[in-house]
Amino acid sequence: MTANTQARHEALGLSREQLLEMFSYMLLTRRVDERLWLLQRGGKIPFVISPQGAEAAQVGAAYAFRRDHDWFTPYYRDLGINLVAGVTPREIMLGAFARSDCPASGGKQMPSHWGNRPHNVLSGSSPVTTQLLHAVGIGQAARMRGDDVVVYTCCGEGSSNQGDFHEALNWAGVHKLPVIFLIQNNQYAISVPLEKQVAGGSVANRGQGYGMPGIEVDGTDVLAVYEAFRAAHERARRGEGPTLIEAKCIRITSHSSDDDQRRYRDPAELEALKAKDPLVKARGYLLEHGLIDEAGLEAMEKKIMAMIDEATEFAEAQPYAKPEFALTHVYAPEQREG
Amino acid sequence: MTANTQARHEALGLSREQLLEMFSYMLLTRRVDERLWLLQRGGKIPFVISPQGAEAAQVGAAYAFRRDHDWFTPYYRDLGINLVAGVTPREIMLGAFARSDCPASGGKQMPSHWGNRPHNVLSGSSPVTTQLLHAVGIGQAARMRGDDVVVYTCCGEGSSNQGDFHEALNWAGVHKLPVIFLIQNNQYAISVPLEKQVAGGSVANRGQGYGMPGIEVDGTDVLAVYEAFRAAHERARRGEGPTLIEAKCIRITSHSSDDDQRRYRDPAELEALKAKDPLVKARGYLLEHGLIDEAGLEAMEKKIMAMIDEATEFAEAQPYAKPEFALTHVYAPEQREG
Amino acid sequence: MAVLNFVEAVRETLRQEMRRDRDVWVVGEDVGKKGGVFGATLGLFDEFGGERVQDSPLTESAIVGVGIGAALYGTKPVCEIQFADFIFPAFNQIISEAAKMRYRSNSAWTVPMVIRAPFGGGVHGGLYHSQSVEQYFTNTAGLKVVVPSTPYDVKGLLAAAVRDPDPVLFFEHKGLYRAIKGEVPESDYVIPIGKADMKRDGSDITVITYGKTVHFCLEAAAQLEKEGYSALVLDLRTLLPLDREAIVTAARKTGKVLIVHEAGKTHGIGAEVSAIIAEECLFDLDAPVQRLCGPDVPAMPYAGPMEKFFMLSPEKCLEAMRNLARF
Amino acid sequence: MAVLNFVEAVRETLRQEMRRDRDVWVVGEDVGKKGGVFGATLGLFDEFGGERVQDSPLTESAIVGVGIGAALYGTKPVCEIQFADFIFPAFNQIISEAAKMRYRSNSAWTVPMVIRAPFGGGVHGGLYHSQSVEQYFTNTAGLKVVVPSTPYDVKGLLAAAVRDPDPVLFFEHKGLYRAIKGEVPESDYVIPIGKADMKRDGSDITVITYGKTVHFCLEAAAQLEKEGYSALVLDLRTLLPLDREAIVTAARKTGKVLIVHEAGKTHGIGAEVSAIIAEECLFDLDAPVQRLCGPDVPAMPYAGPMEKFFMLSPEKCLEAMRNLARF
Ligand SMILES: Cc1ncc(C[n+]2csc(CCOP(=O)(O)OP(=O)(O)O)c2C)c(N)n1
Ligand SMILES: Cc1ncc(C[n+]2csc(CCOP(=O)(O)OP(=O)(O)O)c2C)c(N)n1
Ligand SMILES: [Mg+2]
Ligand SMILES: [Mg+2]
Repeated sequence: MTANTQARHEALGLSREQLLEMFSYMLLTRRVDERLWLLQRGGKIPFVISPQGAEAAQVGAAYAFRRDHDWFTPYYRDLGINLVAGVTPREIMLGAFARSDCPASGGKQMPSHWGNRPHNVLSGSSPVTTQLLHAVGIGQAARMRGDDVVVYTCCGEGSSNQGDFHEALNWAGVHKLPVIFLIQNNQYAISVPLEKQVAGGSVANRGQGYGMPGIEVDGTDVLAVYEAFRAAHERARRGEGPTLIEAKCIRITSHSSDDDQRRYRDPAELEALKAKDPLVKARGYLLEHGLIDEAGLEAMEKKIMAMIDEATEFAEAQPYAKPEFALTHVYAPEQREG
Repeated sequence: MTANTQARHEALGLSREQLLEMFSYMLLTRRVDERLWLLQRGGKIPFVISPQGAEAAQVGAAYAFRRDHDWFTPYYRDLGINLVAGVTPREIMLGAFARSDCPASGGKQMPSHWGNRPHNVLSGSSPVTTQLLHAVGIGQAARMRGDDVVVYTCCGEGSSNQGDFHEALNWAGVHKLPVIFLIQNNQYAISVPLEKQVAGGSVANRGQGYGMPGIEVDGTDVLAVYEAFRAAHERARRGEGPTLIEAKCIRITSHSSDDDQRRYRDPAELEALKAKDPLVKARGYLLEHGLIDEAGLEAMEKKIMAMIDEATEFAEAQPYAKPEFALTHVYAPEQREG
Repeated sequence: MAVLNFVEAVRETLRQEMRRDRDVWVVGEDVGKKGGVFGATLGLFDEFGGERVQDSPLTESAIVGVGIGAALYGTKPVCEIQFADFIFPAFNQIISEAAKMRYRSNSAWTVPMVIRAPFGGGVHGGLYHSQSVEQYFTNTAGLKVVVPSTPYDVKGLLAAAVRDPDPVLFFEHKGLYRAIKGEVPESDYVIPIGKADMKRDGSDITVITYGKTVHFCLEAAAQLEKEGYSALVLDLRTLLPLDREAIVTAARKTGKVLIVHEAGKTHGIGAEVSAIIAEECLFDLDAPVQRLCGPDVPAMPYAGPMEKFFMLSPEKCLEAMRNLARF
Repeated sequence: MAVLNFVEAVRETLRQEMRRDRDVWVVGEDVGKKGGVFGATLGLFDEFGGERVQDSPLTESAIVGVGIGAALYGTKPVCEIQFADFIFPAFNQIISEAAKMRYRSNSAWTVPMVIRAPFGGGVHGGLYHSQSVEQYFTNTAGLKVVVPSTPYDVKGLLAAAVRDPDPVLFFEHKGLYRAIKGEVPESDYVIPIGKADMKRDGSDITVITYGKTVHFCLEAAAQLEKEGYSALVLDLRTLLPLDREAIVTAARKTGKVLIVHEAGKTHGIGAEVSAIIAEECLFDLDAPVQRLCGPDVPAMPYAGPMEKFFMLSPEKCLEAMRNLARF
């Protein structure tokens, strides 16, 4: 079995170092988020929305893209995407504290609305699913310019029922654009369960209606996600067009810090999530295959926690934008005619 | 072959009388439309949008519904649906002439926007595809009331790419509502051909993504359409939910009287349409199976033309609504409190 | 007579209307077991079941479009849009369909539905959980647009909305949900849509407002009184159709008018109110018609200091009122 | 210098801009081989090919949403919405995304795109091919809204729109497309967005308008002159941002103001113009600020007599102008 499973990452062409890096991104994603909850519960920040349970999906996906070359139009849970794309914990914390230097919005937006120009990570809004069309537009423009660019975009399974999903997949399919659509299916849209959201129960199934592969993958298995994305990325670069990937994830936390999922989910259901935790799974794989030992994991934890401590302290110490900054960046500064 | 094909309508449980009635509705649809073009070319009415090439799809579909019991939210080409639902040529002509007595809108709307309360035919707008959601809402309300009602709704293949299509099919699928979605695929959305509209090339294929049958049918074959609709209607009444039916039709005329399709379609392509004319096909079937003879057809033509002449004259002689009627029906008349 | 907060008044009115009429039903995201993200439907799922308190897919165009169909069939849907900011995907259904159905069919087809949505800022919601959207709808005849400011008004106006034969947009300032309490009769009553309410009489200046800023202006008026000026505060309550008569009467009474709203100033509700006054009672005015509104920026920022800068307050209202009184 | 009609001016400007800048491209329904339902892109497909003159699927939210993405990447999409009435499915993309992108990202991300749409009535278009929709967008800071009235202005303003770093909605009155001809320099020029234009000077009354009614008012002004009154006609040209200075100057000049537009009166563009005047130059006025607008009904009816009743005309403008002059 060891030989067999060890073959998995090797068969995917991933070195030990790469796999450890993937894991450390997953862990970083989790630990940053846990810190955000602490800060929220402590009254230091007003809001958190969490990637917990989707770390494997996000890191596995992002790892298939070329940093600072490909483009990302992520959704609010995509902390892991941002980190792999090159956004730093400091930058995340600046956003959480809504500080002036936050590269996403200088405090104008809620946390997790992203935006990082140097890393080609688009600014997001709150109305769900609009970013899928932006991804298609980026793909279209890159194609026109002759650029070899692949675009990541994502939304939840609830959000995939919005009209913009349909229009985006159709357009991308018509033009065979280099866009990969990820649906992080965590079974809930706030309190509304999958069966009240998605007719037929599968988002992946909808892919073939747009003439593109619709692939379902275990979103708690980072290697499975990476594999699917690598194939989709290659397909996109070959000019064969878009792919729809549905990653079956879990939602460990409540929808956000404004929600209490115990109101609509059974204790037993919540308990059962623990067994599916993508971090537990990935950690098990690493240990099982002797890729790291407990001490190595400990060291990794330490490094990550130090980074988060530093980022938190740094960000908290930064100032807010001035109140009147609310009036800025409505239009480009006045230009001369012509 | 005769025995074989004769079996078709009989196997469907259709009597000779019923089949002749279906044909006469197809013929009526064609002849009313031809008259409208004449009136438009003669400067008597400003606008026509045409069902030519879709008569079999429309009559075959409508014939599976229960008149004055089931509900219809048709699209602009659905003259045949309206006629089978019970709307009279007089009423159609009143709409074409935008006369005050037009039951659809009293002249407020362009022709072919429909609306006939006694026959459960909904009023339509011009922005495409919105009516699919109304159909779903009707299905939902009927279900709540415990009414055994099935709803017809329709749009073109181009319009099926609108977000509202996706939201409607998904909602109907989630609740297994008694709605039948017809896509009249005539290969064009004004000038834009199927391959630039529909990724993957098939609307029917999208059905299974919503957990419902997606059925493709020859829309120039009235019996094939009727068969598909009858099955879908039964399915709906059994509580098994919605069906998506894509009828492959042809568009014989330009998109509307404002369009000239010679600008974007080859002469050869236009010439080839003649062989697919649903009326020629149906007429051939009737003659081949000895269900009617030339004299019978002649008599049918005469009767229809007389009806159309009468309707045209009648409608033309009716007055317009008064100019100030433009101010009416904005809100319900003032009510007493409570 | 019970003392309810604003959101409780919404909930109890929905309950009353659903008990009164079997055809009334509620549909929206998370309205079921969760009881809505603000608790506006809490407990209704238990009382009326999942069909009449229906969790919808995450699709606003469908919430409204399905609502329209259901209203056409004869039921009375009360659609909830989770945040007013998310009403735009449903814009086409509201403007092209709900607003025009009666007109285009000469009342053969009508859309008696209610669309409820929480709006407004000051709750750390950032750009997309703080917007005022009423001004996107008020230029569309065929719709009615209601914005209550007190629990008492919520009940009377929401009951009226549910019973109205036309589509009503019912916008609830989320900053009032828990902040404002008031007496609400248990008896069944309605407040007619289209009537403004003088929340305070006065003789020196007239303040015309609606929604949360009604409370700011009342607070400011109380302070201003101590300073020797008397302010009339008119709560518009309905923004479409506007109560022209009440506006003109209130403007004439003092000759000095300040219009206050949280939404951006330019092309906002205040513009029409001002234009009505400029049209009808120009020669009764002793001062230019003033507007105190949100700044003309795309939406409200999230960070505390910028949010505060954006929001109106009793202090900002007082200052503008004082300046006008002294004019 | 060539004499072009209105729609030719649109087309030639698109051609000029596409020749000037390889990143400019056109996308919309039927813009390719067919050349658009009004011919605004006729011939461009042949010159620039199907990628830069791209027939889109029948999906307005995507036309705008894809345009936004393409603009973010650095290209310059000019999106055509076939009729302004069909812009509502794209409303969310316009209001939530295009308008707010620069603001929310502090200009890290910007959306330099143009959305063109034919609007207006009087062409037997019925409810859904006649609407004026400009007032749905003018309360959203972050957008620019332009409505030209002459071929000369079309060229200068459309060129400015294409080169503008922010999203511009460019509304063309379809009733002008073939009805209005004018001299259009072949040279490259732009007219700054945000500047009104005095189309006629005058001293007795001020008429403020835009779009097709500019021509009605000019015709009426010529007639009024014969009757001994001199009318100033100000063409707003840009509705967001409004040219406050030009409005105030024009209002002060005569002290009598009539605002004219085809769109419905209540909560329309004229409301803001009137409010600006009531705010800035109340004491310069000799008459109430008047508005002559379309009726407050959901949309324009189809049948000839009702359509005519709805539409403004030189005669209706003349009557209102004469009444004001005599006030
Ligand atoms: C258009 C729109 N409607 C409603 C909301 C409120 N909302 C935010 S997240 C959410 C649920 C999303 O569920 P899903 O797409 O499954 O993503 P998940 O949060 O589960 O990852 C809702 C309803 C929104 N942001 N945008
Ligand atoms: C939302 C919207 N956008 C654009 C139009 C203009 N328009 C009317 S019909 C049509 C083409 C429709 O094509 P299809 O759906 O294939 O139906 P067909 O006319 O071919 O039957 C277009 C673009 C419209 N009516 N509504
Ligand atoms: Mg989810
Ligand atoms: Mg078609």
